[in-house]
Amino acid sequence: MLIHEQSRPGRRATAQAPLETADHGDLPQALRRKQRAALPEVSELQAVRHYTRLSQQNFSIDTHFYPLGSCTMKYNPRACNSLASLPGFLARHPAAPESHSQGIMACLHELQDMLKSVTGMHAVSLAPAAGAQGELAGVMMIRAYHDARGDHERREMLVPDAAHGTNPASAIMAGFKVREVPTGSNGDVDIAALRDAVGPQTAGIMLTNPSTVGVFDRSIQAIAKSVHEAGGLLYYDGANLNAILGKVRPGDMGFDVIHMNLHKTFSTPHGGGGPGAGPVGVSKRLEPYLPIPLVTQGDDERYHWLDEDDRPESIGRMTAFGGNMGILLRAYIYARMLGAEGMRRVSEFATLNANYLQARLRDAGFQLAYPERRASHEFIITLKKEAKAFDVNTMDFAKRLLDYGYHAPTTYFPLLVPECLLIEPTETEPKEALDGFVESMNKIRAEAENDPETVKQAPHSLPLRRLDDVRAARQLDVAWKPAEGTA
Amino acid sequence: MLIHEQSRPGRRATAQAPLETADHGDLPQALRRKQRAALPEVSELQAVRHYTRLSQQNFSIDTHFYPLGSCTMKYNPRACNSLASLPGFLARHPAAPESHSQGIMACLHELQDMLKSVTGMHAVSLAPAAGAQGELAGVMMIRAYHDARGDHERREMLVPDAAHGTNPASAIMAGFKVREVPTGSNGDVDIAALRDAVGPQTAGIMLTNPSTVGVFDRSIQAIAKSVHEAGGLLYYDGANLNAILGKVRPGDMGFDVIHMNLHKTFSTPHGGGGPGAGPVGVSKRLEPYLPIPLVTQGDDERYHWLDEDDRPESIGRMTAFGGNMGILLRAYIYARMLGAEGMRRVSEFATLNANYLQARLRDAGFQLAYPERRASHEFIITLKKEAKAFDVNTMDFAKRLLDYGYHAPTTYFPLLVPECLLIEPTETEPKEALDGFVESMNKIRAEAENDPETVKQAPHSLPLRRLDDVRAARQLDVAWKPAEGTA
Amino acid sequence: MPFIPHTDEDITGMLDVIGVDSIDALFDEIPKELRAKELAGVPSGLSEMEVTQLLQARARIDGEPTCFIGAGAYDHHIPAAVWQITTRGEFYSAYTPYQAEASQGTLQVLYEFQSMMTALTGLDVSNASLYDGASALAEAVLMAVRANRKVKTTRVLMPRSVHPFYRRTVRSIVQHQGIDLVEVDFDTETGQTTLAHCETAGDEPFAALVVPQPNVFGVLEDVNALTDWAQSRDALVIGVVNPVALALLSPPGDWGQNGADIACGEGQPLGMPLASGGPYLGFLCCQQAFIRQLPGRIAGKTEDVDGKVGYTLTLQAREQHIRRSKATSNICTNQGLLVTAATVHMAILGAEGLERVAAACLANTDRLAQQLCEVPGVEPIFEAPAFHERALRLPAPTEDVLAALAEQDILGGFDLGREYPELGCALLVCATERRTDAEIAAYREALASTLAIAEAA
Amino acid sequence: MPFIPHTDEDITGMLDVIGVDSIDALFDEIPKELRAKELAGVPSGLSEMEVTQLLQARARIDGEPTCFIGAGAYDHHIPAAVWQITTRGEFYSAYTPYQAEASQGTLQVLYEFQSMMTALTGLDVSNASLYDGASALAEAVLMAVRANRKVKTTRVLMPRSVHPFYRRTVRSIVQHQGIDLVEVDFDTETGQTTLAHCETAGDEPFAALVVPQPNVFGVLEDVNALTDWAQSRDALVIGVVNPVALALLSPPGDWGQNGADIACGEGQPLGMPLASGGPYLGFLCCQQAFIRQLPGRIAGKTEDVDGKVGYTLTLQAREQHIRRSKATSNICTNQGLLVTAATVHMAILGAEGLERVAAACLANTDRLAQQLCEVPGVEPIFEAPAFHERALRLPAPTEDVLAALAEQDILGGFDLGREYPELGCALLVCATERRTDAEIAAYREALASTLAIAEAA
Repeated sequence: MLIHEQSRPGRRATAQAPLETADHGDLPQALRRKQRAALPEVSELQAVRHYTRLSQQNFSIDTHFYPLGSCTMKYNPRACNSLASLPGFLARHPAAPESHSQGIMACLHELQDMLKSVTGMHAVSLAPAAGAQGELAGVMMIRAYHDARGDHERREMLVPDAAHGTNPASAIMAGFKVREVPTGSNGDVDIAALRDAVGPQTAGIMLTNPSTVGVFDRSIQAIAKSVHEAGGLLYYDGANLNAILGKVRPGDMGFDVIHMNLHKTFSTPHGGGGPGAGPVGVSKRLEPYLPIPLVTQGDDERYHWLDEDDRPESIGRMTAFGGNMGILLRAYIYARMLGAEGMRRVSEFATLNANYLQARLRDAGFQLAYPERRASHEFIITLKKEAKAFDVNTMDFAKRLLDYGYHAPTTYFPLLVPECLLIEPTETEPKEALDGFVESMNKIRAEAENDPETVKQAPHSLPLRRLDDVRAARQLDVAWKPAEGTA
Repeated sequence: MLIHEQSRPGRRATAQAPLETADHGDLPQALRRKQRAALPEVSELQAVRHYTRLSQQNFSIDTHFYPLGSCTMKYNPRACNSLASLPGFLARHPAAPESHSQGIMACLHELQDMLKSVTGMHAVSLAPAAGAQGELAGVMMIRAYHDARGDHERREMLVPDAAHGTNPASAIMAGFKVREVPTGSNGDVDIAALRDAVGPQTAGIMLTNPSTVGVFDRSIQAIAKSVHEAGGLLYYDGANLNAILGKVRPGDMGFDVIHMNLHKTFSTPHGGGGPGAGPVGVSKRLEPYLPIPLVTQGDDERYHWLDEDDRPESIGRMTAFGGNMGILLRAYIYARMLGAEGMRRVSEFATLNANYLQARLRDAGFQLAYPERRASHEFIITLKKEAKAFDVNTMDFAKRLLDYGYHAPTTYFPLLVPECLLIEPTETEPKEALDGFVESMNKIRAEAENDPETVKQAPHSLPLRRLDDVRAARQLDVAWKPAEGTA
Repeated sequence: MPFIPHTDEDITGMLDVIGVDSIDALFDEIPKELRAKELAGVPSGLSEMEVTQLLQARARIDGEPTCFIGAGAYDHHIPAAVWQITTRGEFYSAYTPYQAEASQGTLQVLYEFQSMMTALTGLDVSNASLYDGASALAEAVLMAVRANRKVKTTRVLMPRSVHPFYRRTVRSIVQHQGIDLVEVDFDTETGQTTLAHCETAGDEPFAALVVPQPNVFGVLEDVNALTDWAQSRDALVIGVVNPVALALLSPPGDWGQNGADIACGEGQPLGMPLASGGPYLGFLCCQQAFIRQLPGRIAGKTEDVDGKVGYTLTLQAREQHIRRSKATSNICTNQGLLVTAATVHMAILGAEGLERVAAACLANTDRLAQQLCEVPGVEPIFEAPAFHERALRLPAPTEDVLAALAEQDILGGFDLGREYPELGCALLVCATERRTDAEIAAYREALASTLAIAEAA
Repeated sequence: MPFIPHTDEDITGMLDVIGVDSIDALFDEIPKELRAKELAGVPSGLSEMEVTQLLQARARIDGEPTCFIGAGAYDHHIPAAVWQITTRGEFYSAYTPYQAEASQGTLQVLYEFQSMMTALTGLDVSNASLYDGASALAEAVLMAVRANRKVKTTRVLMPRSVHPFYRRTVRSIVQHQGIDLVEVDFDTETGQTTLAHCETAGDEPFAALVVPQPNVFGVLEDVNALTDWAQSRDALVIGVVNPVALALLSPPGDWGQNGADIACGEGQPLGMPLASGGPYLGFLCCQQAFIRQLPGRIAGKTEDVDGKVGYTLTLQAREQHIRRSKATSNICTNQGLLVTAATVHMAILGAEGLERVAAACLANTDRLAQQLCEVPGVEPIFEAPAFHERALRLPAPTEDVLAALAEQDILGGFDLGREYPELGCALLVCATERRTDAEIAAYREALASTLAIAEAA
């Protein structure tokens, strides 16, 4: 039941608003609202009960193993939440003067430094509000760089076919044309095709390494050389940074720009789909273009903002107030708890868990997409065989996993592998969770063989059975409306 | 699965302890622990996941209508929790000097004053840690009073047969003998029997009014007169204070002592069975005996503690540090949000809800225990008729209610009404919750008639079906133990 | 090992199954010369206790100043229940609801949020949020250019009375889409964007007019006239609105004859702490006709195979993960956690509660402006009716005055003069419902003494 | 109406069903003359915002002093997860698990808590908590007198080295049960309760000996000798223990030849904030033989009709709601919410984590005592090994020194001299794992200058 359906006209059991309505008689009639908005009218208890019960209908890291490939669903330390919520941090206005901002600016400055160190980049801006905005900032800086050199013909951005959809979409937002580069059968970029693709029109290439097919591209140095020699720049999509944290640095691989998804690698809350934070790091030649604001430390040891005036070549401001500070704080706290040694452990154990799970599934007879490769922090299995044999597809497997108490891995991505599951266990899951997942996959395959309808009609144990996506799109209903004449 | 069963030797994924073990080599060997305690060894994620999922197996006010008679399960405002958890309050050591305690002492002093006002008593102590401890303190003060007067023969405490079990148990703890007084068929105390019972041996009487049978004892003035004339004192069990808050005051009814259950009337968290807080209020003649500490305000407007030295006749200290301050703060915050007008509304709407629910159930054909009486904030129905006709008892009804998403009312209490449900909806529930409850009761009765096994085997929709209490008591297992030779 | 559960036995057993000797061997496909040596800029790990002590100290040193700054972020009371519910693990640690059956909590919250935003804005549909108000305006501009079928142009009229940070953000984001942002000036007497100012943009067609309500000065624009004027010229109207103000003000759907086409804004006043500027949430609503041009996630109602009502992400064909380079936007995430907070916030306050908050802000800011203008040399800059901000002219440089006030732990407002030099020493002040009479009086006193000293100097 | 959901329509409809005209009519059985007029001492209601401002101000005025007081309540680090989980509505707003099937969350937590407490104390069984450590000791005394079948006496030996607040609480609670509490002195050189002191209680039998470990001075008692001595005289042994100390110290179940019979103590160090003294939790454990004399709630394992494992309250026949005047105690509630916190706390820290905390407290207090004793005139009072408290002798009145330190926002310790005049100017200090080297150094410096001034005066 919707909260709106629990509403009764005139109900208001709240202590949360001022006890009386102040006079606002001076507001011109023509600009006033004629009728109250049809917001729900419920008591505080009703609201608390409704949303508490709703929350229980979610799978989440705090309740379930959630091996959603490419999303790095690892434990979000509770300390990050409580410390970022200290009253002093919550109450600070974004336009507060530097005199009243030294505490948070110290955190931000140290975070910039840590991110520089761990990515091997020259400078970092924390401004982008999410990964996709970080991507946009990144490709905009590439464009700004070429434009500043008068190199206006470089309008083509190379993107591997396995890339996240945000990559081409961001490139388009920055005014580039997108050219796809194929992935070889071994999972690495097809280097020959790449060499054919580069040229004077090449602005750069957007890469994830390890890639979205779950392997580390061994020819990264050759790729970098090829693109750089053609005059292009290398963009690093930080989606998979968790796989190499502290082990390999994008800057050392030759990348010129990187964005990071703090809600992945730095374990800030996923929150049902956000907020994210997408800091960008750059090599020295791109530093002037970083989005503002930035934090710098003066000779007096005090922190200062750098804004439009200080950075006239900046690509500018990505949000009104310069970024998702509360998320940056959480990432900072997490990074401080990890330390250098902890960061390295992240990638080591994420990789151990992925390779173990890959080996167990392979041994159980599931087909790996890249059987001869090491898994990075994630890997792909393809259910092509099962789909053919039992007429049960990947989505059916995914839905049936829910019945067994596991969130499904990412399905049907990357697009180039048919009937695929992209599986990322992350470093915070114990071995028992991985073993339980394998056991469930085995059971589901047995069911697919012996009782396919059970799998095809899954889930069975959740509050709802399988939902009709087609109906949702055809009979669009995206907002509750009051019955005619009531609101 | 127990958290212990998820433990693996050597697992420790925590940032919560010091990163190294400090030297403690000076501890004498003979006094040292030989083997580590068999506490679970799990990661932070495992602990968070385990207890988050466990929590979801509870009914609670935040998730369900919970009409548990005599327990006043009303909404616990979330502001009380967050404000009582402000760092300044949480960090204060109980032995901190008054110079660093004025903030909380101001709250406690005002709470004492508000409780005095709302109960009509002369003085209040916040010291008792729970209702039962408040009862003990109350009867101990009665004893101290008689003893101070040299009236050592008054060793008998009158207790109605409908009283909470804590009443006779507390009286025994204070060294009294207990004499039961019967309840008349109209729900009021049998006044003739009371008159027979009082005498020079009478220390006092422990009463709840409205009583546990859900009615206001109309002869309270006669009772008070009778007991007082016999030289006894009147003790008010505050369990049902919610029913009369701001409408009638125990002090005005003639009571000499009262305890209050703040987790009932003042909506502090029930917490799965505690903590409570059980302040006591007294008439002037009992003031010297109040448990310490108390808060007083000096001429300098500053607050001071009164302890053993200031109150030499006090019955003493009930806990090491003088009470459940965090709970008292929550009650204070709630009381300030209610204000005088809000307190009166509490009893008005608690009574409205109870009488409405009583009328609806009566109209639906359920038998009221006291059909001619107004309900207070609670009332009793007896399922004697249904039990006989369908061989389905009150506990079966209670368990089946769980399937319908309602916590069961109190069953089989008070003891004097057979097959009874004591139903207390509280003022914070909307009419729809009450209507839904009636509908479910009707359905269950129909099931009892047509399909009694469904009711007798309920619940069906919860994670577990009906639990075997007898087995729990016969094959006692009250703690997990490591397998031999492992811990 | 903080956050990592592996025992030595686990590690050995797992390596055995994989068939390697060490964890390091799992990185053997990475060229040796690329392997990182050490992370010089990253200190050693701290325990939770140590990091707690550090952060408590950091949070403390910035003091607890009294805030009279608004300018796009507002210090409202947030009911305690809002974040206690929002930070429940099941909301906090869930991801995008790709598996609808396992995410009904989040999905229903999104649907309810969309419903509430359409109720507040008076428009038909809402998305499930964007990053913030400024980036939402950028998306609204792009959307309007795509959606306007009547005129094919990339010109968009952007009044200067729109918050300068918003205008800059829009410029950053749309700069490579060939959008021509045409600035429209405001009347320096009233602070309003008049039709006359709009007309100066010339006769060429334009795709959309942006209409802020209230505008950055707190001043109320004549939204009805602006809407009708723009629509009469075949342009779309994009309202930029404050959701709390909408409890009192005419919603974009009611503007002019036909209502605005698109509305966007900053959701922060709906239950988000100031938190130095984020995370907040941008909202974006529109008329039904434009739904397929709406960027961002959208939750829709549907049924399961038994006909039970449920919710799912819908119209995903617009999005980047399906449509890639042809998507309506590159945006991937929404601000799910903030949407949850906003939804609980609105449910608890209801329309009447929001109205009371809005009225209290209005009254407090009126009182603040009145009292500050009693200080010699301080005067209101604009005449037109306003919501909960006021632009004041000072007799001394704003920057100096603000610095002097800050030393007394008063954040006196937003320095308007930096952005609008033509206004001289201009200060934008705001007093939400949280500001008490005593705080307002203290501000007045501090301002008076500060200016007296300035004059004496 | 805060917290009350009734609309006017609801009220009218409900009164109709009841058949009365007004809510007031529902109180018609109450004699008119008893009806309350007004609540003079209760001010008008405040909004949540107003009460927030009030409480924030109240919480602020008491400052943020550095705490070196222990004396029964300890300033430990509490993992952030502990209270975020504990305050989840399903734990926070549930009641006593009377309906076991609808309360498995709470019941399993109680069972796990009991399991953890038996592991820490080395005893067979634990109840599900009592109010606090002091009242738990009172219940332990009553229980021991009931449970001792070998000697029928109500004499209980109570060392003066037991916390004075505990001894007073015991006296308050048991005073009318005819219990004879016999005080036993301590050795003023070592701070220990020796057998010789015990012997002074005379040859008459006694039901139990109370053994604190560590005792109120932080000093470690020779628990093995005391246990064997008491049991050789047919008395039971009641250990009063600190649960964090038990991570390093021999558990009561291991004391002497046969182990203590009963152990109790204060659970506050297991995840409860100082919070001015409560709510905390008392724990009470015992050997299997005494389980039926154990007061308070107990959760037990059982099965449902399908054989699935579940938990339920058990042995309720001991309790007041069944047994009424013959119950083992009048206690009704336990401290469920605090049990939840303690259980999560122990699960997160584990035995090794607790051990590290204990060792850090020990080391910090050692360092603190050492540094303070470098101040002229300050010296340790006792020689025996100690846990995380130290008794120091000062060259000036403790009360004055503490007041002077408090002015510098240092809470210097607990004034022992008030309770033990024979110790002179005595101060009990404690430094938990949270106290930093800098804080300890600052204390030393403040103490030195305070004493220098005192001497000069």
